[in-house]
Amino acid sequence: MDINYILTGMLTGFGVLVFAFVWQTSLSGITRKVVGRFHKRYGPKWYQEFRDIFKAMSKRGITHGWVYDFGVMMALGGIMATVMFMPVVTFVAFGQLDNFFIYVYLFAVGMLGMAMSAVGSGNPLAGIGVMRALTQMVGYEVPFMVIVLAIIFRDGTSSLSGIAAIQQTGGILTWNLVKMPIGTIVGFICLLGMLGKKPFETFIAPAEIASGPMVEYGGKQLGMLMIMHQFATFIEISLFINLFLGGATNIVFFIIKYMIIYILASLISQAFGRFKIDQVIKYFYRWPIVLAILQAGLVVWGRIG
Amino acid sequence: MSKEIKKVEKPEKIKKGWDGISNYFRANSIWMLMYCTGCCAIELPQAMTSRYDMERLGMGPMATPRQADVILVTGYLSVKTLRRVIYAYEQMSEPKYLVAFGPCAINGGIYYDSHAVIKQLDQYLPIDIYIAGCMPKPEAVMNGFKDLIEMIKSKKATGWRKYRDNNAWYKANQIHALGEVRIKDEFHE
Amino acid sequence: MNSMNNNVADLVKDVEARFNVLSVDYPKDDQVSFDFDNRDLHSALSYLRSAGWIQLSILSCIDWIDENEFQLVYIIFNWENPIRIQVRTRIDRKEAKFRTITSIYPGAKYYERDVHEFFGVEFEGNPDSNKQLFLENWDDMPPLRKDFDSIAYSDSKYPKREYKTDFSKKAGDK
Amino acid sequence: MSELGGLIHRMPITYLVYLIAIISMAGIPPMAGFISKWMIFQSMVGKGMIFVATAAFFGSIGSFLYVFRPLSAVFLGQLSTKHKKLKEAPVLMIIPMIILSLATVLYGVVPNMVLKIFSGIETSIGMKGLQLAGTQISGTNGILDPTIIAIMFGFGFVIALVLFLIHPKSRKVELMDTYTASEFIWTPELLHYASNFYAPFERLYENAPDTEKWYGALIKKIEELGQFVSYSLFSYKPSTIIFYIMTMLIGLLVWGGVLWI
Repeated sequence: MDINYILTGMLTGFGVLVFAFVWQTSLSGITRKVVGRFHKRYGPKWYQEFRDIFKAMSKRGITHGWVYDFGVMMALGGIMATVMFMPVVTFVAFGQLDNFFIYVYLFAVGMLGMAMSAVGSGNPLAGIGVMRALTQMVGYEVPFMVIVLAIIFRDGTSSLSGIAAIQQTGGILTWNLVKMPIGTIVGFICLLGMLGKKPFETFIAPAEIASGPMVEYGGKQLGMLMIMHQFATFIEISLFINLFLGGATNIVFFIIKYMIIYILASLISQAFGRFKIDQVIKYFYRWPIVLAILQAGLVVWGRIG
Repeated sequence: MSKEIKKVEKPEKIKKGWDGISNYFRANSIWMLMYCTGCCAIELPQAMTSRYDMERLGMGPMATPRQADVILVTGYLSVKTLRRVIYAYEQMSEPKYLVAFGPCAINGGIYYDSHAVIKQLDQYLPIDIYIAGCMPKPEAVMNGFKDLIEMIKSKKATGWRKYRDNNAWYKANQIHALGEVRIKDEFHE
Repeated sequence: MNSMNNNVADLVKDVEARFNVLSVDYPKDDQVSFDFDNRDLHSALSYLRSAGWIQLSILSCIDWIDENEFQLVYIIFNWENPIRIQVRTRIDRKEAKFRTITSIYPGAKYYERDVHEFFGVEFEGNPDSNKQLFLENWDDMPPLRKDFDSIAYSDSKYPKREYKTDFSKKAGDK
Repeated sequence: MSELGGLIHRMPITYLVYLIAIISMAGIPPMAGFISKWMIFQSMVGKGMIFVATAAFFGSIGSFLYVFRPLSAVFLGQLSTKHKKLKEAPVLMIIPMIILSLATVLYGVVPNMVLKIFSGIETSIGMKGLQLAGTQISGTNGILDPTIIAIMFGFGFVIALVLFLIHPKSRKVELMDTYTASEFIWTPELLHYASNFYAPFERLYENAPDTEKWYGALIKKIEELGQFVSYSLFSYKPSTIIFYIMTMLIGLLVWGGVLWI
């Protein structure tokens, strides 16, 4: 645990952070344009997301006390730490230390920070929004973790870059997409749940609970939470790529895979209305869990895939 | 009309530097508060959907005043709605803008003689831009938003500074017309 | 449609047989209106309610200022028989008092409160008939009375700046 | 729990201690709970025990849910007027709380201090000890370095703090000035969301068979049995008590084999 190992790790982590922010924000701008074309209209400029974020940061917001600000900083800090661990192509902050469970539970620090500061703002709508986000998290987390259990059991290593490396050995045939198709489907459904895209958007429902936890945010807190949302999306999608699509040998493949997955998720969300929170839970506890356990059974006992 | 509180006509000098850059961002990404107060609000969906597409200008609807930049007073304002508009306006984060649709905000429009409709919104809230038309068509609405963007870029959209500097004057007018802004009665305890 | 007409006809005969109806009127083909005296309005209403007109659609009030009277109009509605009945009565305008009908139509509680707020009619027996309902912080006489001058109220309460430039002139000539 | 609310403004230290406790209980990285959870998950995933793992994953996220509910119902949200004059817990109670939460944080960041003792115990009784290298713990299929995680979390927090400080200061607004669709609400209790917090969950299994009534009936049966026994056997005359003691003694002696030899 010597110092320059940590410092180089931090530097690469910071590089991943900047890449994640720039790439994900511009991609979500492009996706807003694609969705615009979906509605037969032009849609904003591709750098509109940047302008939104910097505009929000430049405004003078309000604060409801120290827990309101501390929670936002804890949320952004936790999510940034998770992004810094993320292996992007060959840049990995800490070689074998990027354990899968770090992503899930360091992500939970971000969620806890945001939940704490949202409810700390004293607005009941935020409380309801946070409750919905947590119930949905229980919904999509369990099947996803069972599928990852299957992958880790088969590959013998829970380090994300290790899993990606194993999938890259034999070109496309060794991708988990090919070896475990059911697992990838369940992973994609849980990815939609994680992203909070349209069918599973109950916790930021603008019509019912006035954008849920984000009710009381304005000014720089809102800007920081928008940055956090971009980082969270980056984590979830690159997690999906590393687990199921075999990571990426060079940056171009990574970008192409990332784009396909994100735009596919956005277009699927355009075709759906918003589920009620009861439907979300019932949905996640019916098919995804059954398929996940089936897939895990195949891998662990049946040794297939 | 409260005579003794003088209205400060010339707002203090706006500091340079950060404001220049942030004005570019503020101009190109205006979030509109989803609070349709009067009848002109029916023109907004047309401005949002495919033919006129407000999102091209970087504008989009936002659910709460905390997140919104511009509040649209669309059409006539009854006394009770004015209380709620003032409360929402004060909850917005600065810098905030206010756009008034139609003649009703200028001189009460066709409801000039009603006991419940205020005549001139300018007495109670600082207005940055008026959009003409008794229910302005979507072209007029888009033109108005374009002008608002120009005003923000050239630092002329300083309604919120006027409200902050002459708060006493505005408050006095509000109390004169509304009795009290925050109601506490059988339905609001 | 003819079943409608004789249906209305025997309804009118039936009501006229029971109560002394001051006048009958047919504002629309499916509506009939009866004018009653103050005293037997309640019995008429309770009879009609038992006859099937179970829903009080609205209670409104008309201000006949020159005859110095208020006219209360109860519109009741029947789910089976599509005839709407207006039951009208006139009360004095000076001390406008009338007995409440919440015992017959409980829903009338808020209508009476509304009529009180906008016309100033007192309804004995309705505990909160004098409470304020829609108008917040109202400090003047009931606004829908004919002798209420709304322009004067509006000018006094909601100030309006006089515009210096005269917009009627053309833009060109100064 | 639903009468409380907003106690963070009166008891901030208790709030911080509770926050550290629930982070550790939910097994979230900077705290000690995460280390034990990580090790359990490592071994569980290594052996591929699917059903136990599903229950464990559900349990871990579920624990995050049910520890968050008291946090939001009791400490956050609106402070009702009758709690305005509450004071912080007495100093004597705060000191142990702080010591324990500092211990949680310390063992979350540098767990090897205590894990060395455990692996020593394991090797002493012949089990394979934990592989500890410096600050790293290596489980069956992965290596965890909690110190680096804590450092990175601190690094992220510092970046967020810098972002927070360089931008314009935000205006302090008291708690009741929240977005209520611009309606005027005066009583804090109306704005506090605490009762039946996870309603969707309860609705999920509301028409499942109600086991409470069944257990209630069972308990009543046991009580009746108890009363029956005490009524029939224990009549409080001294003679019957002496009689029972004698029979018990004889029984013991017979069972002990003393009497009949």
